[in-house]
Amino acid sequence: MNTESRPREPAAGGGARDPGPAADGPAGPGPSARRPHARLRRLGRHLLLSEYFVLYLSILYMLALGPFLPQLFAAQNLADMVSNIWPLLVVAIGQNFVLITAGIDLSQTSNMALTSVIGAVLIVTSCDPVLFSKCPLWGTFLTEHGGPLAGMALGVPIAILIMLVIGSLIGWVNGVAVARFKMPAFMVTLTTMMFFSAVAIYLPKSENIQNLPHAFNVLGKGRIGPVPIPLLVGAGVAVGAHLLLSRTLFGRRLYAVGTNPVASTISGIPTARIITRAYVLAGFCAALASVLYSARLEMGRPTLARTQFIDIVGANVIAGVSLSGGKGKITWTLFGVIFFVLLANTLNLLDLPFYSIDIVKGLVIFGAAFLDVLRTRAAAQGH
Amino acid sequence: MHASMEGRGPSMEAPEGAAFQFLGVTKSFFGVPVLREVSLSLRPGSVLGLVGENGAGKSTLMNVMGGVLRPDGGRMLLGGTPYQPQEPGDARAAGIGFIHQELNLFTNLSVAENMFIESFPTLRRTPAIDKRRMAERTREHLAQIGLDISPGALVETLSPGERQLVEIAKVLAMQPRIFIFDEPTTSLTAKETGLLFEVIRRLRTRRASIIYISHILGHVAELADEVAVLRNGELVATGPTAEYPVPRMISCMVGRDLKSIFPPKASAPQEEVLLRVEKLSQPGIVRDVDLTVHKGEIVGLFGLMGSGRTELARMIFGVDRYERGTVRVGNGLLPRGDPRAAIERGMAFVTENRREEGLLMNVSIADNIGLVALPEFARAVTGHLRRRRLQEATAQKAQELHIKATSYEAQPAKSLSGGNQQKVVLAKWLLAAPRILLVDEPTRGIDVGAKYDVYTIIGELARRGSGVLYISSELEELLAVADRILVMNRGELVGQFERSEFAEERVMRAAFRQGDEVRP
Amino acid sequence: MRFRIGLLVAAGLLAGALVLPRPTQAANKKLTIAFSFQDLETEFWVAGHKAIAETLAKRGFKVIEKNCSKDANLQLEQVKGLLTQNVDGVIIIPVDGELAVTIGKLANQAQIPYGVFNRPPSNKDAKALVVVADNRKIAADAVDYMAQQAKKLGRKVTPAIMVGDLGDPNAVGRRQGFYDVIEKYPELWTGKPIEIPTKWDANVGLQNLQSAVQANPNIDFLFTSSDFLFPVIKSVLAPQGKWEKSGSAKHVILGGLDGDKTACGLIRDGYLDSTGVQNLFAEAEMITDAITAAVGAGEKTPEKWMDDHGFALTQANFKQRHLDMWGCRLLEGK
Amino acid sequence: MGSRASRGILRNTTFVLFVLVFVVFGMLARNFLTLGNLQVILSNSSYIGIITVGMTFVLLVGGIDLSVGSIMYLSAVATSLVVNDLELSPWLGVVACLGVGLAFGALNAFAVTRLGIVPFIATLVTMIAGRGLGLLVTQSVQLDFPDSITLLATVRLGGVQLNILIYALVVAAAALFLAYTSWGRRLYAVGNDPEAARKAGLKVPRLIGSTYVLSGVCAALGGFVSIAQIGRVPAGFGRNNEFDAIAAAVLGGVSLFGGVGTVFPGALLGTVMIRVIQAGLVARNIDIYIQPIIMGAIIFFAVLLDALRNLQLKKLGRRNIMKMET
Repeated sequence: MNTESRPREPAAGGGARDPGPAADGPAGPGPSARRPHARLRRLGRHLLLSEYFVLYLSILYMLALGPFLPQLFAAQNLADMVSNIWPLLVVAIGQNFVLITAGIDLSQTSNMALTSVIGAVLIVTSCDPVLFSKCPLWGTFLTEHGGPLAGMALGVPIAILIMLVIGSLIGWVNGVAVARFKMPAFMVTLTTMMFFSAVAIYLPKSENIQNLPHAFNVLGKGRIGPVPIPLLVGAGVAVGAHLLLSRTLFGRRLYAVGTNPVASTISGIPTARIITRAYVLAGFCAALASVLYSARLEMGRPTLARTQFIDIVGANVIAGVSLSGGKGKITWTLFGVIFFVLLANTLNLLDLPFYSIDIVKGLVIFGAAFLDVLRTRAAAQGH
Repeated sequence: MHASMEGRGPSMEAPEGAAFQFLGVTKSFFGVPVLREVSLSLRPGSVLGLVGENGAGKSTLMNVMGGVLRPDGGRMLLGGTPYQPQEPGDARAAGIGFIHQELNLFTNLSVAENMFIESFPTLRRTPAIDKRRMAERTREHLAQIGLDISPGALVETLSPGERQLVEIAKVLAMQPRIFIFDEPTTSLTAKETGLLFEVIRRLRTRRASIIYISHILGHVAELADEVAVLRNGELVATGPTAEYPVPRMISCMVGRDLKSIFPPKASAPQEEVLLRVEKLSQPGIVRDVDLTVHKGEIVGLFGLMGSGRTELARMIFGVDRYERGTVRVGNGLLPRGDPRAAIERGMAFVTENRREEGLLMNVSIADNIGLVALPEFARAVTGHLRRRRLQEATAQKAQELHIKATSYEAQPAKSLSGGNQQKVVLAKWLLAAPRILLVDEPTRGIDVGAKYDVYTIIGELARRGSGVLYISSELEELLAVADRILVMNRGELVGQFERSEFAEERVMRAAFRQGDEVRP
Repeated sequence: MRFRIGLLVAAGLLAGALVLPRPTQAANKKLTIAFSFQDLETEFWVAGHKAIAETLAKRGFKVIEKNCSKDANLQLEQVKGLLTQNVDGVIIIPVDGELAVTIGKLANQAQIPYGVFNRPPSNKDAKALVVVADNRKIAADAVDYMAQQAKKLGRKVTPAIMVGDLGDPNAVGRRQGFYDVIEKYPELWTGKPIEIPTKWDANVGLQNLQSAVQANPNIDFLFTSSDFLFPVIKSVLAPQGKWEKSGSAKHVILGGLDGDKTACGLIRDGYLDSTGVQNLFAEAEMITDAITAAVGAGEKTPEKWMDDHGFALTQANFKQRHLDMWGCRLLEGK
Repeated sequence: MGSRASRGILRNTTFVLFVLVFVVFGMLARNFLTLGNLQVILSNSSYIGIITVGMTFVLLVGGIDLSVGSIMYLSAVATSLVVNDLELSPWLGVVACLGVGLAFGALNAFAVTRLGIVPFIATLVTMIAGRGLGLLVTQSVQLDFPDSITLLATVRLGGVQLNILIYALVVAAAALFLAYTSWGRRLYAVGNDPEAARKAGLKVPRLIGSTYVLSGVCAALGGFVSIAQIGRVPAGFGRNNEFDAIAAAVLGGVSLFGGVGTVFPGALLGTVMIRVIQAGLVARNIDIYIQPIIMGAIIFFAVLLDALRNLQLKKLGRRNIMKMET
């Protein structure tokens, strides 16, 4: 969806201004190079224009806060912060695929909630009749002795597999609606969001599902050797996604479709299929993130991630992923997520009255967004 | 007409009452000079044909005049008084009407609204738009250029030609004294072009001054009183049209004597049939079309704008669906509405508009060229791309077709001139080594040099044994490149001419049979 | 130029954002209690939050407050953060009972005394000081009184309930309490109760209540899952001439839960029959006492379960008990 | 001709669907197809409807405004300051309310048009920080409004509730503005192609900016209407209303890509349709766990139907490229 009113293509597009008909030489005034402190400015420009801008920004922010917040660098806190990155990263990466196609997926949150509930229902080891006897699954799927896969040898992996499949299916529904029936992505995913969130609450009649097997919970904070499992998952997804986008046929075609669907179709790209896949990936990632969140919370939650949409899209957009399609990299998403997590963490450590937290958060996001605009302009001049 | 040319020949004084004068105008981007001391003056009641290759500086000069760009040096005089536009508005106010090459119409608004978007007529003492008055005035303006469409019609429902004429009417409505026409005929039918020329002549008789820019030199010769030729930002020649027949214009433009506009014909048709279309029909668009393309043959498809030729190509290639009929490649039946099937069978389709359907404007040249053949560079299961090979292949193609760019990897397609953009589109398809090539107006709006290259590329492809269906509304180019010409009119094939029977007027007559396309 | 100005502006903004907060460590060696609560969007939570924060402050604690605005994951991350600031104690109003357990385990690991306010942990896996009110029971009490009133009418009544956000355990518990009573007196009702979703949003409540009344004009037994909806109810019933004191023929038997100011006023004036009350201030006292004691005694993982049985303030017992209701105390400024 | 007839139907699917939904629920639920109920539905559509009108303007120029919910809250806070704390007349309250809406709308406009921040982020910031600002003032204590405000909701002119009249007024004004003034038509132009608009010498930033200001004012007004109805403003007031508004507008045929859509009938129908569905579900007394599921499904199919219709229209449109139906 094009919500941009500034000249369409930022930095990477090269030249924020269209050179126009049969470009008689590039348009736009040259960079103002005739100024003092040229070297300093060049350094500034370099930092500003670099791919890693948002990362630099985060580091700067962290250093700037250091003196106020010694505990920011406490080993435990750093560990927590890092552990908070991965689930968000996974779901945000999913969103990135969709954003590249100039779409948007609001249903990721309810996707996470539903898969969380379903996964939990399958493996829960025991549940209280008082709470669950009224819920539609009682007797068939749920009993005092838990769900169908409870205590089974491969119960947990199977359950996770099912979660991922269902997540992907939800994505597929979105994808088909958008790609085949040409429905506006925003509306499609808004309605599926309402729908599946309602289903997630309906199945367990609002109850959280606790008593999940340790084999599952361990995914939330367990380690393999020194490495936390969520880190492995998150990093794995990130690397995979990065390769998928930058090194494969699908990746190239995804960008093409996001840039110009008509030209792509005529060039023999299966536009509809590519778009559908993007949504499937978004669904898959949501489900995977749901595994991580559910595990760390040690329960299936019908309201999981209810308020998270803003962070998911925000993290992407702040890092320069364009809502009008064709632009987006996994590294950007990573930096955006780091930025948001860092922001949340510092706001949490700072002893602020609750209302000023929102104000500060707003200001920081604003600052970051504005710097991004400046870099777009600078880049435009530079071209 | 007088024009001064620094350093070349005796510089003459600009005459009294020159409508407009450039005096030593210079302009450069990033230190690269685009206009070098251009001095030129325009007489009232005359048409000046401004020609030159893409990148010669025509548009820059006109943008300076139109207030879009500011000159680095030199002066401009409007009717003898200094003229320094700060923005397009100033030029408009000063009575300079600029008809841009690309359309600036709002497709979701009506014709009338587009004409008055800058200053709507309102009911007295209210902010409300006076729709009736607006409609009346619109009708008048449209009548001036003989365009008979309802002022209330949404622009998105108009044909390209009609849109172009609306754009022109819009400028006429401002009643300027000086007109700039930048490639006005690219999307006009022959009939509409005729109308436009009448309008221009009428303007001339009303003492208006016209600058007419076009790559169709025939038109310039037909219309202009004087010609001025730009090359690399310099005014290299100027004088009465009589002294500048088309060949001389060309040699001035390219700076050397081009043997001719067209390369010698290299290909010759063979027996084997590559493409066979039978009884292709889609109500309201085409009816019972039969055609074949042989190995090594270039089949010209001539027809006026709106005759259904573009639609036909789109259906053959599978972009649009059709109700009845069959398309065979070799002897395999081609499924309907599936471009990918067509491509897998070795078909390629160069569409008529590069911007919307041909290129990914913000994407690099290399990636554009790689787009179609991409699967060939991907490993089977993983889809992992062999990027080095891809890079080499695209670069090679780009060089083969002489695409002028600083970096194929970094430079986005939109930064190229029209001609080079068209070459990128061709390169994209050639990389997939097509056996059947559908080309729709491949030389529209590109300069003579680039045209020559395009003809050569297509001819070479045919010589190597591919078949080409070449759609064009420029008959002379078909006569030059085609082995056979099919004529289309109102969705039907109405004539076929072997190379032996090529003759301009016969083909034309066929094309105009039953008059031009009807408009309700 | 513009570039440079912009840079300054942006830098300024960031700086501003950073300077705004004051460093925590500046505070002296007071004992600190971290307090994470679920949200402040209803009078009830505001009062609860206020009660605890103030009592703690009164006892010379430094209080670090965190609002997680109903986000379970955020609350988890917040408490994690708080624990790393090695505070002396943690009190939370958990988003729900299950989360209370998950967080409790962390607090136990960190060897920091842990208190849970108002919502029962779903099991005893974590050692905690717990003060809870049983929404279901309290709701049942209130609705039961309404039922008694209905009996006196000697006719069947048409019951309706305004349900809260189904993602919120309070809403669910209160709904269950309502149905407990419905099932208790099957003969009393004209039919299955009319359910009116509110999502804890006054506008949604208003719209759906109007639609419900429109479809069933004869609703005469209405329970709202939270007192904050009474103005909405009034604005719907009044135009229909149904906003009448109890005793009048057109009176709609009315019940609520929370026990806020408005409810107190309405019972006093006779519009409201009963409202379920959690003894908020008592709860606040209990939890702060407990945590103070634990911190004082240097206990790391104290464990204690304290019930607030709550009660229903009704037309009948208003005189005797209204001062046990926090809303009335606020109303009378005590 | 057949195609023309079918096109006639297709062009009005939104309306057809609307009537369909209405009738179906009319048959399913008691006292649904009554004048009284119609009034209830309109009166309940009014506040979100007014906000949707503002949102429609923003969407028309290809923007988005996530901040309307927070603006509602802020302007409510301002009103309360005036009527509760300063104890001034409710009319000054209204002025303050709209003033705040205008101010924050202008803030969005500035961020989007002058600073060039993406609307999504710019309004997101206003949404987050704005809510914080409101809470800073209220300490999240809920605001109660005096009868002088709440009585406005009970006012009836010619038997019609005031808020319905206000809604009707806003819709009428906006519709006329869009259809018959230069400014209105130019908004469509900008939404269709900002670049061309700039070339045509239109003041694009001002045009775009104006829509955010309008949206802000509409949000404030809508907020006020709802305050008058409910008489009390908790800290969560207006939250998520941005999505309701966008959904209503898009359901009414307003495109998120700009340049396409109308306030009347479009946005109006969209708003009321959602309201009708919700009301119908309640009136039918469907299990509240199921209600949102059905709600989601119905809207989904409404959008699907609309999409299919567009595809169909394209086909029909293609037929007359040649203008030679025979």
